Amino acid sequence: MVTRKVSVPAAVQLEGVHCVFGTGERAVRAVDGVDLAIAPGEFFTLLGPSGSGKTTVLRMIGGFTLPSAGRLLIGGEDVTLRPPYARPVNTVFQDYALFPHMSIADNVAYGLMVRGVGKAARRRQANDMLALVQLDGVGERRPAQLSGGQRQRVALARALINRPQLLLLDEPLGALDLKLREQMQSELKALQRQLGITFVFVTHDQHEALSMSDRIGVFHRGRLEQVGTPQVIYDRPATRFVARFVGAANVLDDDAARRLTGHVSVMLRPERIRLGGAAGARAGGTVSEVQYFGAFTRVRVNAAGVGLQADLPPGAAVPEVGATVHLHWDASAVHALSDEPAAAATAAAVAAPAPLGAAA
Amino acid sequence: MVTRKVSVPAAVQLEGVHCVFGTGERAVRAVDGVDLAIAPGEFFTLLGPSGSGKTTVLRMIGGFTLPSAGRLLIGGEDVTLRPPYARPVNTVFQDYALFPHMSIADNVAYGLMVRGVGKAARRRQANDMLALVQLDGVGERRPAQLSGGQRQRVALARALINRPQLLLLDEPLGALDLKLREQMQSELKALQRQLGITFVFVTHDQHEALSMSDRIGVFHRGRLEQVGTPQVIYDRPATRFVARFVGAANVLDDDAARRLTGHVSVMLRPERIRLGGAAGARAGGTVSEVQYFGAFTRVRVNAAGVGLQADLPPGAAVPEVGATVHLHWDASAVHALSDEPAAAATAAAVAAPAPLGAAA
Amino acid sequence: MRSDPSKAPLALKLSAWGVIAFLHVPLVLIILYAFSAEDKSYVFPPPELTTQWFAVAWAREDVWAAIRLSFEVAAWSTALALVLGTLAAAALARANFFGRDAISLLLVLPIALPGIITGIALRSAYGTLQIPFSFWTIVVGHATFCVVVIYNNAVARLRRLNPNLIEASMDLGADGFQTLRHVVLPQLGSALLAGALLAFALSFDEVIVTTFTAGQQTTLPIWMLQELIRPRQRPVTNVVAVVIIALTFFPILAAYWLTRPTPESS
Amino acid sequence: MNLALALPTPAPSLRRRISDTLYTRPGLLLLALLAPPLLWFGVIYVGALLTLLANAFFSLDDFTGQVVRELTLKNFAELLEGANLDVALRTVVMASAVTLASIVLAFPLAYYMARHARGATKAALYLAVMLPLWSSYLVRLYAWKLLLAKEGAVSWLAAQLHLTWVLEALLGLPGIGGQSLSFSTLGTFIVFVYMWLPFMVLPIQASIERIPGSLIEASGDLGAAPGITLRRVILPLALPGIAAGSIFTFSLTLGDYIVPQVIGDSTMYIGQVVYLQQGTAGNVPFAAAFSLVPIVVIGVYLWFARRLGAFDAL
Amino acid sequence: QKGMLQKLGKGEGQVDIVAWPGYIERGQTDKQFDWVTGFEQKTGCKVNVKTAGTSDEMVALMNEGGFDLVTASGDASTRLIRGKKVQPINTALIPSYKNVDARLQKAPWHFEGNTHYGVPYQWGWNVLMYNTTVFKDKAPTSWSVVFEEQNLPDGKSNKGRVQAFDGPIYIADAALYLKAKKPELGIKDPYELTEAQYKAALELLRGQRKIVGKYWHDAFVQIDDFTNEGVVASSSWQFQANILGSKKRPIATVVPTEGATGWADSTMMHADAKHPNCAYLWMEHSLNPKLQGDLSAWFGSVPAVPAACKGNALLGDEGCKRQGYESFDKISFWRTPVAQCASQNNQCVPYHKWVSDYIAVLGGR
Ligand SMILES: Nc1ncnc2c1ncn2[C@@H]1O[C@H](COP(=O)(O)OP(=O)(O)OP(=O)(O)O)[C@@H](O)[C@H]1O
Ligand SMILES: Nc1ncnc2c1ncn2[C@@H]1O[C@H](COP(=O)(O)OP(=O)(O)OP(=O)(O)O)[C@@H](O)[C@H]1O
Ligand SMILES: [Mg+2]
Ligand SMILES: [Mg+2]
Repeated sequence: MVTRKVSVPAAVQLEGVHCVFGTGERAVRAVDGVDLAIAPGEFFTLLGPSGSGKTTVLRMIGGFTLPSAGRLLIGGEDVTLRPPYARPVNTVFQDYALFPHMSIADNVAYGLMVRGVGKAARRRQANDMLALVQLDGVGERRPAQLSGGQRQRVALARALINRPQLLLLDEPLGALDLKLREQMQSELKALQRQLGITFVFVTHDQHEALSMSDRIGVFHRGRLEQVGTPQVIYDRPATRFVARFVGAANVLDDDAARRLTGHVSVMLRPERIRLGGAAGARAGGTVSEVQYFGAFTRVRVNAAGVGLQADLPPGAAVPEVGATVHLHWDASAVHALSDEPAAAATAAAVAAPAPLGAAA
Repeated sequence: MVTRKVSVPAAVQLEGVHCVFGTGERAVRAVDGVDLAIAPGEFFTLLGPSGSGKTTVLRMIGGFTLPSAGRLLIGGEDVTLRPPYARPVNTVFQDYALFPHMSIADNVAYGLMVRGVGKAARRRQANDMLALVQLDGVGERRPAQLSGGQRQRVALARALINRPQLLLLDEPLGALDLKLREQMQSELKALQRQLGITFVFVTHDQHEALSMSDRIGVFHRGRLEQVGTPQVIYDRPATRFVARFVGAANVLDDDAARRLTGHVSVMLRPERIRLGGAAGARAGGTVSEVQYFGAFTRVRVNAAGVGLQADLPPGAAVPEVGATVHLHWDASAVHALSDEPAAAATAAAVAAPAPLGAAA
Repeated sequence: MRSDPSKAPLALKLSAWGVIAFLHVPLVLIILYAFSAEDKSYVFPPPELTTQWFAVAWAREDVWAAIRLSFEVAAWSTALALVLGTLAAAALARANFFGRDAISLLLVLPIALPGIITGIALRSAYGTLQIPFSFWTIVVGHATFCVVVIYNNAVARLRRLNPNLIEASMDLGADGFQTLRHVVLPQLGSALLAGALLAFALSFDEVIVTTFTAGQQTTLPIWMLQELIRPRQRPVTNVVAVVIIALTFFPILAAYWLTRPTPESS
Repeated sequence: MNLALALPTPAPSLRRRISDTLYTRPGLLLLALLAPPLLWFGVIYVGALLTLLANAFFSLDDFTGQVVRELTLKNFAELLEGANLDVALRTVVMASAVTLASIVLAFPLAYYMARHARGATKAALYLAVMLPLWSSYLVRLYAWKLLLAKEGAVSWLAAQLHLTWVLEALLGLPGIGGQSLSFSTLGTFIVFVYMWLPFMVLPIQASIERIPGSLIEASGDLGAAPGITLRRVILPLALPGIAAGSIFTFSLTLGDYIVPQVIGDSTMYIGQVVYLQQGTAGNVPFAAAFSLVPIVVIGVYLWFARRLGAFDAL
Repeated sequence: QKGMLQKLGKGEGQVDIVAWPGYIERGQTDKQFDWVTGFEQKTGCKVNVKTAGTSDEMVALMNEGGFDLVTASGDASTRLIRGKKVQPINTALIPSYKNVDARLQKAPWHFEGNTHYGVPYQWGWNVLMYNTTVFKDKAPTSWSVVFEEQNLPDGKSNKGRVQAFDGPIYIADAALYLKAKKPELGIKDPYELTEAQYKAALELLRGQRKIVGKYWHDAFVQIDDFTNEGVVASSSWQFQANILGSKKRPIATVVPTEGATGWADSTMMHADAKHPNCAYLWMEHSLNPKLQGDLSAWFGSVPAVPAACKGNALLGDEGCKRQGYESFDKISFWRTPVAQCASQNNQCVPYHKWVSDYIAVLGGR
């Protein structure tokens, strides 16, 4: 589901949207010129490091923050200045924002109540919604009496009962622990497919983004660095920043890159590197560190001054630290990065390794 | 560094330790009979889901919580009832717990100050410690002026300045974002190797546990479910719970297990399953879901009523949903699980998949 | 920047500032009449203005004596309340034991029950035990209702105080007393100071309980009462009130900054 | 650097031993902390209240004004006389009215302070609310007498604005009107509201401040216009603060004897009667009996307020 | 007499006095009116004054203790004597006692059981104060202007424009008015009322409640009320009239035909006085004609020492007469109502009833 020029209006469209907090010296450009169109029915993820502007974009779509400049359309209608309660959009907040003084059923039925739906109808629909998120029977409890995962589902039911065109989710799984999170990821994705609602999903977890999304927009310092399907983002990152932020990556520049690959600036995923014999090896070096991760083993190799990491599959022979190894990869595994100095500088700042023990 | 009977006393030894909070009806058995010996110089990780008792064990070692029953020895000395300030142990708290009203240097020197070390000596040692954790020059700042990663290092320096026999770390990296966390993992591990201090490390992140530890103790409902090296825990989990909690796992029981593997209860890691031709296939079925994770692609296959997941390496051909595929694995990849009904029941409760959309 | 949803609607703004105005009209009047040339009964608007009353007030010994007494009473009451309130807060902040609610109710009672009850109860107790009125009979009354102010401030701060800080301190080798001195008190300091300022203010302006426990001593509010009922130089009371307002301006501001919830973490 | 070397542990001092004891026996620590405040409140305060209660069962020699220490229920019988019931009822009605009015006035201000004002404005508002509390209560009260007098500032202003007829209409209201604002129950009410308003603003402000912003956004997100959000989300969540504030306004009105003596129509309130009986008439036993009225009223009120969570919002 | 001081010793350095406001002046308000400083210098006894606004308050203060002297009115003095809160006075130690007005020397409010319990200080009556602009030249002659609803000479109703005293003793004023207005009730003494007479007085007061906006409680508040609340007539003291007069307000006073209640104050000594010598020195000083004359001019009262009426610059020679020196017999002096009363066969309504009933009247009941 790639961006395409279609006659149906985009579910959401941002045109040159900026958002600046504060004024003068201390102004923060939280969102710095974003153009984006999300198709109806799409599961679109905003991915990026902390402070990159993801939440701010979501809040502008929801109407909680007004853009400093630019236009915002939902379903083709300009809603730039509409208050939240007049937008066909609902939100699942990161902290769920359940009303602590109301029962679960009343929380779920809130959207109906404020629209003046009668009590009986409210009750019935709320129960249906709770059933949909597999929470039958907790309607009379208070939010404080539910576990984190259950609250998350209530927040979802409360948003969905309004049948929004668009559901916004701000790191909805951030507070859950790993296993519960994996389970909720499947459930959310299944639900989205079933209902056909457009989801705009915020996360800083790359695994989550890759496995759930139709498309991902990678944010960096208030700008959209790249928009694409998970495959495109992972395999063909546009910039060094995207390459390093999504997944583990060997990013090589200048000399090293030219020497090993013939390009100026490249990315090579560690799982694409194999160990093998000297014959046909693309590079060779000594093992500096071996880390066991269960599903794979990461080996750091110092190849003539260039640090490369290779992820070995289970069952592969793992070399000792200090051993000499030969590295192999397919030419197709090497992805040339566009030359974008600003982004490169940033990427370096984010991931520059400085092993803590080395100094003493 | 496996448990061994040695003449040097264990760095920490827990003997039949219990911890019960509250009384009567509402009593919570947070720790329910733990025996454990950690060798000097070991990097030992307590791994387990939320609420399994990891923090409680750590707090008992630190002296913040007194055991309800059992004995606790540090370096061979019984310290069961000693207050924290009289134990040769220091702690790095999850939220760092830096004193907000003191400068960084004063924070680091705190342990020396309360022991009556003179001002000049304190200052000198604090500076050395800050240098050790690569934070020269921030001594005059306040904790609020540091970033998360910097605070984490200060907390470490503050604990280490007391030269503890034992350093306790309660999810010290939990508050950091992914990239910073990976960096700090390397640094911490390097530091531990350099100093040779025993580390007792709490986490619920399996990757962290697998990649950093000498040994891992897996907690479940206040009990130690398995203790072993990362390889043992990942490749030869003792129980269904451990198999499912650490990494992704296909856990098969009874009929299905017997049919496919000849054992009663087995575990098969998804990355050990390959797709291939019909010839020599161990099982076959239709693809029910395909999830892209970048470094691999997870394929769920419905093999005659048994759900199996296989992780395909990058470059492998990925089947469509609904396609018929044949699954291959080596006999060595199948790990028989011990028959432990209690644990099995639990494991099922934790990970039972119940796709959310299915009901409606 | 366009209008922000976080901006207040005009009606809200107007009513908020309207209430503020309501709170301040009498203060304006007090200031105005500190300069009134009339000395016994006031008429509005004042016929003439003069600054003579400041000099007069300065020269009047009874004002100074009353201020001194009030100051001492407030200082002692605050000090006592600091000790009692902090101890109670330390005990009740986190602990959960039987009777906890009863104790917190008991602490709230002196401020929840009308002052006249506290006053008359203390007075009848003094009477029954034949305790003659003295400086301390006032202080006891004031300290009793000041405790809750300190307690509330301290308990709120203690609940916000990261318990790990105390544990971290003990972990680093500090015993209970060292932890108290180096960690708990510095953390509590600003809350206690703010509570103390409020307690001081309450005591300094208290008239109802004082009426019953002062005997023939004249605290500043009692002096005001006598002055107002039987005025000799009525503007002098206004002058004193104005001076007190001016002097208390900064302590209130300090209390606000000290207790303001900060986003600070760690 | 050999970090594995343990630092020398200091020799156990007395301080350490006490610390050790208290650490291993938390009950003892609790006792040590609680003893002084409990002694103070248990002995001095509760003791005084009990003396007062005991006094309520004595009587007064009519002629000499001396307390006769013989147990009698005569005071309580007297309490039930019409005039005394009137006083009690009048006071409770006044306290309730004052409390309601304070809530109505305080809420918008508190809301504005908590959710909109920032930085310097917020500090200024806080200061503005606190400032009246610091300027003598009595001086403010007499300032009101001047404001409300027939020939005072309010009338003067009304005349300037040609609104005298509004004032007259208000004063013409039966029951609360009177000769002038300062001679009417309406005046008493205004001054009470003025006096206790800051005690209402601050707790409400604190409780609104504690409402997470996301709840208010969630309400808007779900389609609630601001008015509905106010009624359905903010008000219920600010209730503990309102209840806490109302403890102050209610109790302060219930016990005050100075305001109605200076402003009003000379009808009496509980505080005045207690003061009069105790101080002027020297009838301590009857005063004691009468003071049980506010104690009971407040007791009931506190019981309600506690269920609303007011104690955590004080 | 037992318990009486027989010989004057050395002064204790201070004396604590409960007094009516304005009774003991040291020139704080007006330099001319100072009768304390000289005494302090002469005797070395520092004078501490606690003012009390009502007789009841004075009794309460004396019961509480800690004072040497009190300037008690007749309605308080009897209670103090019977409550044993004051001690007998040895007039031999007060040389000026012989100069006291003969009508007061053995007045019942301080002389009981052949024993002196106090030294007469001043006396006066509760006048009718009125606004001369409203009443023009037709000065009111009856208390009815404050008791009954009627139109005043300016053509407007008296409703809301008159005041009454905020104290139970005011019931006696009502009784005094009824004594003349309704002779059939047979009121002999306004402080000795049978149940029926008392009821009639209360009834009158209930009617008055409807025309009184606010009762006056202390002198200065009443001054304010006459200044800016539109009050035009009320029972009052000469004191208020004097101050208002000095402010050039159109105020005058009159004693209506029904007569008036009044007060006669005596300086009495606490049973447990800590400074008896200074107390005796003060009592002697209090009878000094200069003091008596000054005080009389200041307060609008009548001196207890006739000599004070002559040659006092502040009072003027007409002063005593103006303040009612010759009307002694028309005045019903304040006394405490008791059940055992001579004029009505010991069937009178006692004071404690007056207190609660007056509260009820103010409450509109
Ligand atoms: N109300 C605000 N006032 C001032 N600055 C703000 C405000 N909200 C956000 N910012 C700033 O704008 C930038 C973007 O913030 P935003 O919350 O959108 O980031 P994010 O990508 O959601 O990060 P995170 O993953 O930490 O939630 C940050 O620098 C943040 O500090
Ligand atoms: N002070 C306490 N009072 C009552 N129950 C407690 C207390 N501390 C912990 N518990 C309970 O004991 C159990 C174990 O808690 P613990 O904090 O040790 O878990 P954990 O493994 O550290 O979990 P997490 O990963 O969430 O930190 C939980 O059920 C918890 O609710
Ligand atoms: Mg965010
Ligand atoms: Mg934990």
